Amino acid sequence: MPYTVSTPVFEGPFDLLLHLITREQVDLWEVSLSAIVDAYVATLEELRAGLDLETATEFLLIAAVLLELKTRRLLPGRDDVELEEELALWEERDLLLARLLEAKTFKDASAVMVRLIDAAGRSFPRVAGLEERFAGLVPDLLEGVTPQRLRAAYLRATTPKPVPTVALDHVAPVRTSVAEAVAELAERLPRLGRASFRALVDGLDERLEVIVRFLAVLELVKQGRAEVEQAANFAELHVAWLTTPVTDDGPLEVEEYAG
Amino acid sequence: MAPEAARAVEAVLMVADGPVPPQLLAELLELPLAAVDELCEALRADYEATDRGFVLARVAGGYRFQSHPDLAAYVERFVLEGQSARMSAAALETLAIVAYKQPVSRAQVASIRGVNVDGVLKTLTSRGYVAEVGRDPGPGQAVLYGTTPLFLEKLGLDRVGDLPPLADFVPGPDVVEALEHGLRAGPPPGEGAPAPGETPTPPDDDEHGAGDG
Amino acid sequence: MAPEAARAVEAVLMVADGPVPPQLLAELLELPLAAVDELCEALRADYEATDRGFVLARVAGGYRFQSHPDLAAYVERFVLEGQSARMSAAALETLAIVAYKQPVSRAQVASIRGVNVDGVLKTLTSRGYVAEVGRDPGPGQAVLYGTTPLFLEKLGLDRVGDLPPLADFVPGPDVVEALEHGLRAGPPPGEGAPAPGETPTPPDDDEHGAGDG
Repeated sequence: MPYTVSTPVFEGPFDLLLHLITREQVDLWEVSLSAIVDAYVATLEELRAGLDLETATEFLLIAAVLLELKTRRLLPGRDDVELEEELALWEERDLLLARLLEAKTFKDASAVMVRLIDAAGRSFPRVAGLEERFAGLVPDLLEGVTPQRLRAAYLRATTPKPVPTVALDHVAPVRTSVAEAVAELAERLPRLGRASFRALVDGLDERLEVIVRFLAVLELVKQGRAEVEQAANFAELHVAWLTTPVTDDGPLEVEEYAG
Repeated sequence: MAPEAARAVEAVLMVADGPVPPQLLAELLELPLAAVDELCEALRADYEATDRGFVLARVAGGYRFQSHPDLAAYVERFVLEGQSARMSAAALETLAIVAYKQPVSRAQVASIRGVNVDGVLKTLTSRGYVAEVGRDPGPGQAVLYGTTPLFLEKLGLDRVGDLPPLADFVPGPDVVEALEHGLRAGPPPGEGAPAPGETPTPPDDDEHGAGDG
Repeated sequence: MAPEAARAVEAVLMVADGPVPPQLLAELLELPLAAVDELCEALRADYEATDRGFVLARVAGGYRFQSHPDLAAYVERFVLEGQSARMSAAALETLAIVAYKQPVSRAQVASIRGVNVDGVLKTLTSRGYVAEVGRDPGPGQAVLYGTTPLFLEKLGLDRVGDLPPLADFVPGPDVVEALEHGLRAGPPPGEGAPAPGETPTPPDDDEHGAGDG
């Protein structure tokens, strides 16, 4: 089986978009939506031939959102835009962002799994089994085994077995809006003062909820209402409520994420 | 002198051909489960302290002896069949989604990855890391996938719950900021024209990632 | 701390499934034969002094770990209570896969069962029900397994082709369950009735054991 590590081959639209956005990380504030959109569309053009319908659709959907965002950015003001249209676009964008973050989350989880696999692969199990002197004790395994029983065992082995469900999380998507999460945090954080992000998402087992909560924290940071500290990669993330907002732009509201 | 029970654990694990569940050890030794776990932990620590070439590990729901990881070079030369090939990034990401979201349907995995995952799931199934574990009770009765004990052995885990919590992988603020910023519609601070010639490095291969694995 | 060479001997003997000739150890460790024997003797004395539940024995021209003779009672219990019950569900499924899919590689069996089958296959081989029947012509040249004449004899079959045909469809778990029950309690409707007296009431056949081994 050809197991190639495909670094520059984009596995899908998220892969590509993540790559395009994060490669600019060195110069965060220079990231240009225009450049991203252009690069995205250019790559899409090149990939076109080799895509299956499902994947191509995903690519196109994202391209559409990106293009719309780009168009919007080119407009001088927003007054002439229908509010509803505007809100719908934000929603699209938030959803795209959430899906990107989810894809990235599993990408990073898989990197840790590789480390686990590599570590486990360095140990080899003992499989020696019984010493001959005990062999006589083993009851004849085929005692009472009929061809029918063997057939049943084969069917059992090849039939999906309901395994004990691992209750890590459940499937039903919970669509908490970022605005709601911001409101909740703005209510909780002043009381806590400072809290780990882990504590803030305690009890949330749906990734999307965690991601939405994260976006809300980010929103608060942007508004100068909270501060985020992280000692190192993978270190615990702490969120601190700022009693005196760094910037004072009036009542707490969620402009970017309205909807 | 080592207590009889600890010696008995050593003897039994020595003739076992797979991980021995602690419940079975408890039954054989007529000890409570907690005592068995304590015994095994003491043995594990003992081997570590005396710098043995093997370890007592808890894998896939049982205890077993295995070679010490830092002696892999010697054992690899001895073990006949080569280690399985490395998995592709697509296969690993798919495996991660199945591991954390199980039981999960193919469509759910595909929606997270944004690509068709039929081929990758088939590969993972044929390698025994993933199996059909049931059917969605809803309409359509989609096949649901989950990980197998072989997956646990492959990762050296006792149970799926021992995977690092997914929350640990939620991207850090820098990444979120970058993504968020990249998709911002309003004019960014210091908006400049994109640098000329900023065409992306095209992937050097066709998109066949969706189907391989 | 234990020297690297002694630890390497421990690691190799731990994963070996039979006695390892000292010549092979000498080769792996790049040491003279006499040094290997010295190392092994030192390890043996060490285990004896620290009262381990296992011994390093010299058997059939090689070294191997085995359970301490004075703990035989526990090992016997393990064989009779644990091992046999555990083995038979796991072993039966493995045997069934080999029987129906032969010639089949270890990896193929593992992928169907979703567990590591090295130990179980070894047991089946040592019982003479299964044997190596060839090598996969493809890369890797995996060993292929098949059933033996002893297996046919035990099942009262003339040849492998006389195994009951598998249904064209794969029945759901409920059907298999019913089938299992039927085989236990008596012939289910529509199933070929087993000969009287042949109706097994397998003491050891538990479908819960399917996942381990």
